[in-house]
Amino acid sequence: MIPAAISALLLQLLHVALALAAAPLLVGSTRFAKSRLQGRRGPSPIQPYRDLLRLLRKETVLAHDASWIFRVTPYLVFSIMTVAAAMVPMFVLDLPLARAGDLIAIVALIATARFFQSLAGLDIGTAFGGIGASREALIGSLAEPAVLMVAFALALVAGTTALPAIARFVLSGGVGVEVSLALALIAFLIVAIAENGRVPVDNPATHLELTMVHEAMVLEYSGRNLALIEAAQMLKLLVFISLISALFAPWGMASAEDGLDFLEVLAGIAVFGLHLLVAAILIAAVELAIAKMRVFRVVEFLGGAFILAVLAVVFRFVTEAS
Amino acid sequence: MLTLTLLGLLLLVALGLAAPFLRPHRLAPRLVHGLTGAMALALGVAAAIRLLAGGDVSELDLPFGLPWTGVHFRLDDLSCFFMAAINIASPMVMVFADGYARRQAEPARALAPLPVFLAACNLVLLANDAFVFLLAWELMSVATWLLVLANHRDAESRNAAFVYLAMASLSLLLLLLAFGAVAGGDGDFRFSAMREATERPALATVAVLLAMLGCGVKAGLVPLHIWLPLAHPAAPSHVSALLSGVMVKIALYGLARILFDLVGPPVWWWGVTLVVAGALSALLGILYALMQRDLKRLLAYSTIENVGLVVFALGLSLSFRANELFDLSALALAAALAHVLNHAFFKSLLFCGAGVIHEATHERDIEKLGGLVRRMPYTSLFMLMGALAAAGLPPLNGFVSEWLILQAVFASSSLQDNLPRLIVPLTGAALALTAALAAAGFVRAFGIAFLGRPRSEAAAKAVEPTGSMLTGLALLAGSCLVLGVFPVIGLKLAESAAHGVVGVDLPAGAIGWLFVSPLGSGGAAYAGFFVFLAILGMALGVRAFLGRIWPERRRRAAAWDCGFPDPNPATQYTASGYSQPLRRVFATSVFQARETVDMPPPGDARPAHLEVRLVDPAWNWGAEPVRRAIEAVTLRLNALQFLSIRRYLSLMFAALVTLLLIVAAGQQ
Amino acid sequence: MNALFLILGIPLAGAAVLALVPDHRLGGWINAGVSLATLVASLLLLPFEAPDPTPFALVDDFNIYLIVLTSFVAFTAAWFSAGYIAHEVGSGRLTPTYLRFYHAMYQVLSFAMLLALIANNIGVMWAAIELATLTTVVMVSLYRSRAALEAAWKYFILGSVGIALALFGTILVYLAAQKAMGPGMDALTWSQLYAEAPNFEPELLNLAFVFLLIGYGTKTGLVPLHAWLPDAHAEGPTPISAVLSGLLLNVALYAIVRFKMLLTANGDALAPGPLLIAMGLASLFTAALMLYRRRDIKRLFAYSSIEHMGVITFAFGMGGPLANFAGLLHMALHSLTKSAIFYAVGLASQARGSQQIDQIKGLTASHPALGWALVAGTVAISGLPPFGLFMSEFLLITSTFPRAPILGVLLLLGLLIAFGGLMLRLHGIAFGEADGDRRPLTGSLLPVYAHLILILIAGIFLPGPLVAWFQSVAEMVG
Amino acid sequence: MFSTIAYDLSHLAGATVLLAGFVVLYQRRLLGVFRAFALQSLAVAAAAAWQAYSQDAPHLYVTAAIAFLLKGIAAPIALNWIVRRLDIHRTVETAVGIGPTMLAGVGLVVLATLLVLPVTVSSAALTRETLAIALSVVLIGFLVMITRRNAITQVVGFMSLENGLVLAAVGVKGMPLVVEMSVAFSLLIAFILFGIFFFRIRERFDTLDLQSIESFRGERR
Repeated sequence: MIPAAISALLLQLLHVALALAAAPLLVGSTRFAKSRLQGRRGPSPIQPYRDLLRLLRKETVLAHDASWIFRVTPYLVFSIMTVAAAMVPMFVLDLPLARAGDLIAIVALIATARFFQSLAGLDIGTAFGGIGASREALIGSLAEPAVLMVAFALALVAGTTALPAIARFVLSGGVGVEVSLALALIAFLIVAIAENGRVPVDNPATHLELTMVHEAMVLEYSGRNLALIEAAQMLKLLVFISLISALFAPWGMASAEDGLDFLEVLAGIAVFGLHLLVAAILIAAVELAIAKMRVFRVVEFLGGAFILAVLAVVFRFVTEAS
Repeated sequence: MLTLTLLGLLLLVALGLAAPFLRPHRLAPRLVHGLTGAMALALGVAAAIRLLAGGDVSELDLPFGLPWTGVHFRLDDLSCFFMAAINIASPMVMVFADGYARRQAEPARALAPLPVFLAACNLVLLANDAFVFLLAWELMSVATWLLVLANHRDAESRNAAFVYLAMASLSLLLLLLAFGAVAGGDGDFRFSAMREATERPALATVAVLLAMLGCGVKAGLVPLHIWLPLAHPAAPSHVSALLSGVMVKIALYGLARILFDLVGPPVWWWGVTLVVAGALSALLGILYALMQRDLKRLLAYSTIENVGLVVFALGLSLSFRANELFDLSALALAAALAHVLNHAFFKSLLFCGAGVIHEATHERDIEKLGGLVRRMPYTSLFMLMGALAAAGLPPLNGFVSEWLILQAVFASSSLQDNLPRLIVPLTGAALALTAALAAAGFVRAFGIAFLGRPRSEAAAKAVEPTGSMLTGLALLAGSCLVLGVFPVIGLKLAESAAHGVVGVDLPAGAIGWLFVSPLGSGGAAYAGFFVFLAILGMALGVRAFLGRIWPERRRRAAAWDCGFPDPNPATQYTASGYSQPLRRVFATSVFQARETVDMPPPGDARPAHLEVRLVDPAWNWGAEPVRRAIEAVTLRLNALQFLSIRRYLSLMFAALVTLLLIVAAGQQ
Repeated sequence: MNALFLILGIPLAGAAVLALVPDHRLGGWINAGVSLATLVASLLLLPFEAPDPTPFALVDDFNIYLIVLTSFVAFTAAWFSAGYIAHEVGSGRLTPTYLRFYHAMYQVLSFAMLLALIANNIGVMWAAIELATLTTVVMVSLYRSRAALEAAWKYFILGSVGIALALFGTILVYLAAQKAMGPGMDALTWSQLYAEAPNFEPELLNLAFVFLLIGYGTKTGLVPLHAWLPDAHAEGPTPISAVLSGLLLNVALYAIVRFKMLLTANGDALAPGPLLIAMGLASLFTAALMLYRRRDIKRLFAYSSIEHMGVITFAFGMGGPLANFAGLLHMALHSLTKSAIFYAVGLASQARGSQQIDQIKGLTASHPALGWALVAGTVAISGLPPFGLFMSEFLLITSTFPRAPILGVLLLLGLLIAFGGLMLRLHGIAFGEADGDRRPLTGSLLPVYAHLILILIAGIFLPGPLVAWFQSVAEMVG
Repeated sequence: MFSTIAYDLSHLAGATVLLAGFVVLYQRRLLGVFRAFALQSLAVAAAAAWQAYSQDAPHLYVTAAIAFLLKGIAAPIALNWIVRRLDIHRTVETAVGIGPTMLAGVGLVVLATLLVLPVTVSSAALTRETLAIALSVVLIGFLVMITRRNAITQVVGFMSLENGLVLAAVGVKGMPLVVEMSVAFSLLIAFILFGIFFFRIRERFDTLDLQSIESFRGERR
């Protein structure tokens, strides 16, 4: 039998590798599902891999004014996202890095990534980068409190913000059906949409710069830098979906406490894949159903999320008080 | 230890008194800054060691001051912690000052008060009776006042200094009342007596409120903060650094000392008041910072934000204490103290950086900067770290303490009183909003000031500073990183101080070299070192890996900008443009932000013009009316100066008759 | 006892001599010398075991420190004036003849003040204070400018009325005492009065106190009786302004407090506290608000004197060991500080050729030593540490608030307003660009520094005997 | 034994003083004012003399003499002379109408009596009434000072105030230093008259005040 430490390390590596591998597939399958729902054939789910590879091989064109910050950002953002992904349980509960930070830390890491991307957007000194950065700031600053309130609600339920612990708690069925959890879930979904720049907040496929948020920030990127940024973006989507699954539907996750059962891990991976598939289809469906909204509508949208999260907390207090 | 410390402070004062006479000498600034820094370092390190070694409380009474009580000094864990917190950052600022101060117009004016200021701040920490405490407290204000007056020739800083001094003495008088109320009529001003007092005087409640106000003024709590955004920009940058890094901390110490130590067991509303006030300050502070164009003023408002965070945590700790949840109280207190420490470092860094920029460009308006990252790479790197820390992002130190504070918030569900139980989470949400806005704000500050293309001649010609200025920045930035990657360093100090106050330890292994898990293992944890390592390793690894397979081909070209690149730097996004959405969402109601757009009709050559007007409510509804009232009253009263003798006689007569009537009434 | 004769004799002799000395420089130095001799004589009192009071002189814990203080400040003022006045002649504002007169009068003034302090007889005290008033009136009119004459005249008229009322009060005291003590000198003698006070006629005592308060209050410059004070300070020669603020006000206040002691000693009389508190607060607030619109630097500090007299009166009105202690301490320190400030102000107005604040602007830039001395003085006078007045204000506020919260808050408010006004003007005086003419410093700064050092020491450490005196007096004042 | 007569006589003198005070208050012409004042001073002198006799305190005769010579005779003459020299016009300028002033005077007398009432009689014979009268005279003198615009009239007011003082002083049994005080006061009054003449204050203290001086103050807003 393999000693625990080594196995944990291996597991972590596997986890990261899987995350990296799954992220483009997730996006690809989302697009695929979307086009199918629209009645088009659409690109195959593995199209994103091809894009990334092509971008990686291309030469990178830097603006004259691009500074070291502009060049460092893609690597930073990508690695930050990877680390974040590595901290979220996907198919196994306890990973070494899962203890390196709780929900808040992950949110903060994502914020750091946003920080650098906004800087990169401002770096060249073009108007569009600025637009993107400032809108991103708006969305981020509205999304974060909502996430925090969600975290709060979860902390109230599970008594901690450590992901594995919350997942365990939910698994143990200690919750049953909770009003507050439901509210929190909705809030979190909204935030996830906003954070990943999906419709209706932002349109990843748009080509009209004035409506861009995220795309406007990375407008100046090309070649491998762009590839890294794109990859980071895909990872971000993955992270959020896996967060949702870990926090609200952590079923079938393998627990590494009592040694490692290979089958359990496999099962976990399978379940996780299933989750991703469902998520992809749902996102596609939502994006078809709704139209993109004006930037200042986003405020109300995210404000709604925040209110829901607050309600979740308050309800929790009520249920406790009774 | 205590005696030595006092001697050290005496030395500092002597240095300050000697400074004017050294002034003619070329090396005087270096000497003064060097000695001050060395002394501060010694004090700070000694305090830290004593704190970690867990030395016991030492007291000292001397036959000075109030004749019948004398003066009392005391060195306990709390004062030790603050001594470490304020004294370890300041030597680095001194290093910076060595290069920076000599470029000022009149360096000598800041030279003499500087050591005295530091001495006074430390003396506040040592005070063990109301007299010494307030004496040191006000001495600190006087020194600060002189420091702010360092460039007294421009009216703005004179005004700032005046407002500062007025507010400072307001805080002094409030504290006088507070201590008077605690000490009671017979006037036993010894802290020990206040501690041991079993039955509280009737006015004790008022005293608490007065103390909150008094310290709040000095700490810059909204709405008592009006002096802060005036004084910080007006002062030379190393002074601003000290103001934010040291003086404000002393005010927080005063708050902690009085509320946790002197006025007996807390009542539930104390904590709630502080929590609300703190959250309010944090939110409004950062919102206002987000709207500023003056870099140092922006930083000043961010100081208000951080003070708000600390006060919030203190209030949380008090609420826990009121519910006898001592371990949680210790956690919150530790979080607050940790943030005090971290803020001292990153805010000093930022202010010093602002000083560097001002030296290089003579600009404080970020709209006129830009492109500095290419002119001054090192400065921009350090400032970037400072910005990350101030934005509370991992892996820097700002994040750790804010994270701890949030952990304390999450634990608030175990409070018994219902009001705090509902208020704390809501204010916690405000805190989250604050954190997000802080990130946005510092993206804006750094991005507009350092990135893009230079927006003015001065910015285009800026040059990297050399020598001690850069060294100072490097030291500060380095410590920000270290404290972020190995939070244990700061947290151990904070923990033992909290233990000294609350009397409980954090759960075993809560603070390890690698993991910080304040609620015990299994609870939420954060491992700054791992995160940092992972990110760095990943980034480098990816870079190396990609470079290995597909060697990078890079080409410089004009910016793409959707095919319409415009060389004119004026087309860049501006700071006000950046914050416009946030302004529309948040600031319209709070600051009555008004935008007036002047768009010339087609064919008209004159440029379009956008003007944004903001008001600080505290100023408009607090200070301004007072000023007007005084103006009006004095105008009326001044007539007294110009009456005729007969009228003056009539006044006398009226006084006489009134008194006679009073007596007559009294006798009937 | 012979120490007392020296204290009173030396100034008189000095006055006679000075009236004969033609050369004004020499006169100035003789003047300083005589004052120094007086100071030494008064120091002879210090190894002090209370001599039993004679019908003529009384020395107790209360006035001994005032005597020493008075002779000290009189000395430093004379020292300062020696340099200052000479320059006034140089600049042609004064003629040597006037100066001879001035020096003689100076000694008469210090004699009068010391007599008022030492006298054991309320009649003699009254006469001494009248003498002091008349001399200062003459001094104020020294420059013979219309402003000076007008100030002197105002001072004279208000002062005379005050004197008259004070005399009436004195008569009433005698009347009140007479019931218990029968006719004769005893009923005017402090030491006897205290012994017999409980048996006095309370109603007459009340009546007397009102007149005394108004009468001597006019000298103290309590609002609304203060009108003469600012102009007298502003238009007279600076050394006299220093003596006025530093000493004469104290002497008048001393008289009031003495009479208050009588009332406290007599149980049935009306409590004088409220009256004092009311007048104190009135003075504090009015003066504080008047500070804001001053343009003349000497008038500015004159108003600050009124403010401080108000604070001290308030303190004695509050009563109780702490407040009285604070009041006594404040009396001493205020006279030291304010006289130092006036020396500095005099030098400043000579160095910048004007008394107008906007002409003096930027003093620390043009004359650092002088400018910073003035700043230090103002910082001290506004009760900031490390100077002594911080201690007295600390004691006053902390002891007032628990006993009478409303009064405490009022006091705080007044102090805050005053602080703001003074500091606002100080910024105008000491800082900013120093345009306007700058001439070399005329007089010596040593007196200023001497005073500053004294109050600095007082802020950190009070000598034991002083404390003992204050405490016992605080007991007596009640 | 003749305490009643003593009482009546001193009372009579006191009443005259008070009455004269009212006349001063009432007079519209300067010369009339002077005369009234002279009368008051003479009454004071009489009172002093009588006290000197009844208390057989000879030094009071000096007081009486001073009152008689200086204030009864010298001062009015001096005043007349000044009025002529500075040709001050002869009618009294009142700041407040005569009627209200009289009312105020009466009010002051009431106040004075009210104040002195509770004083126990036993203290010393005849003091209470004298005291009441003296107090009213003082207050009325003060009232004259503040309701008249002429410098001259104000001086007269001051002097009659001082008459009240003397009245009180002599009224009290065995009051020492009375002489010295009256001397000191004559000094004061001499000063004032001298000052009036020296400064050529024709009409009112006010002229010396605002209108012509403010330019020197540098304090005008």
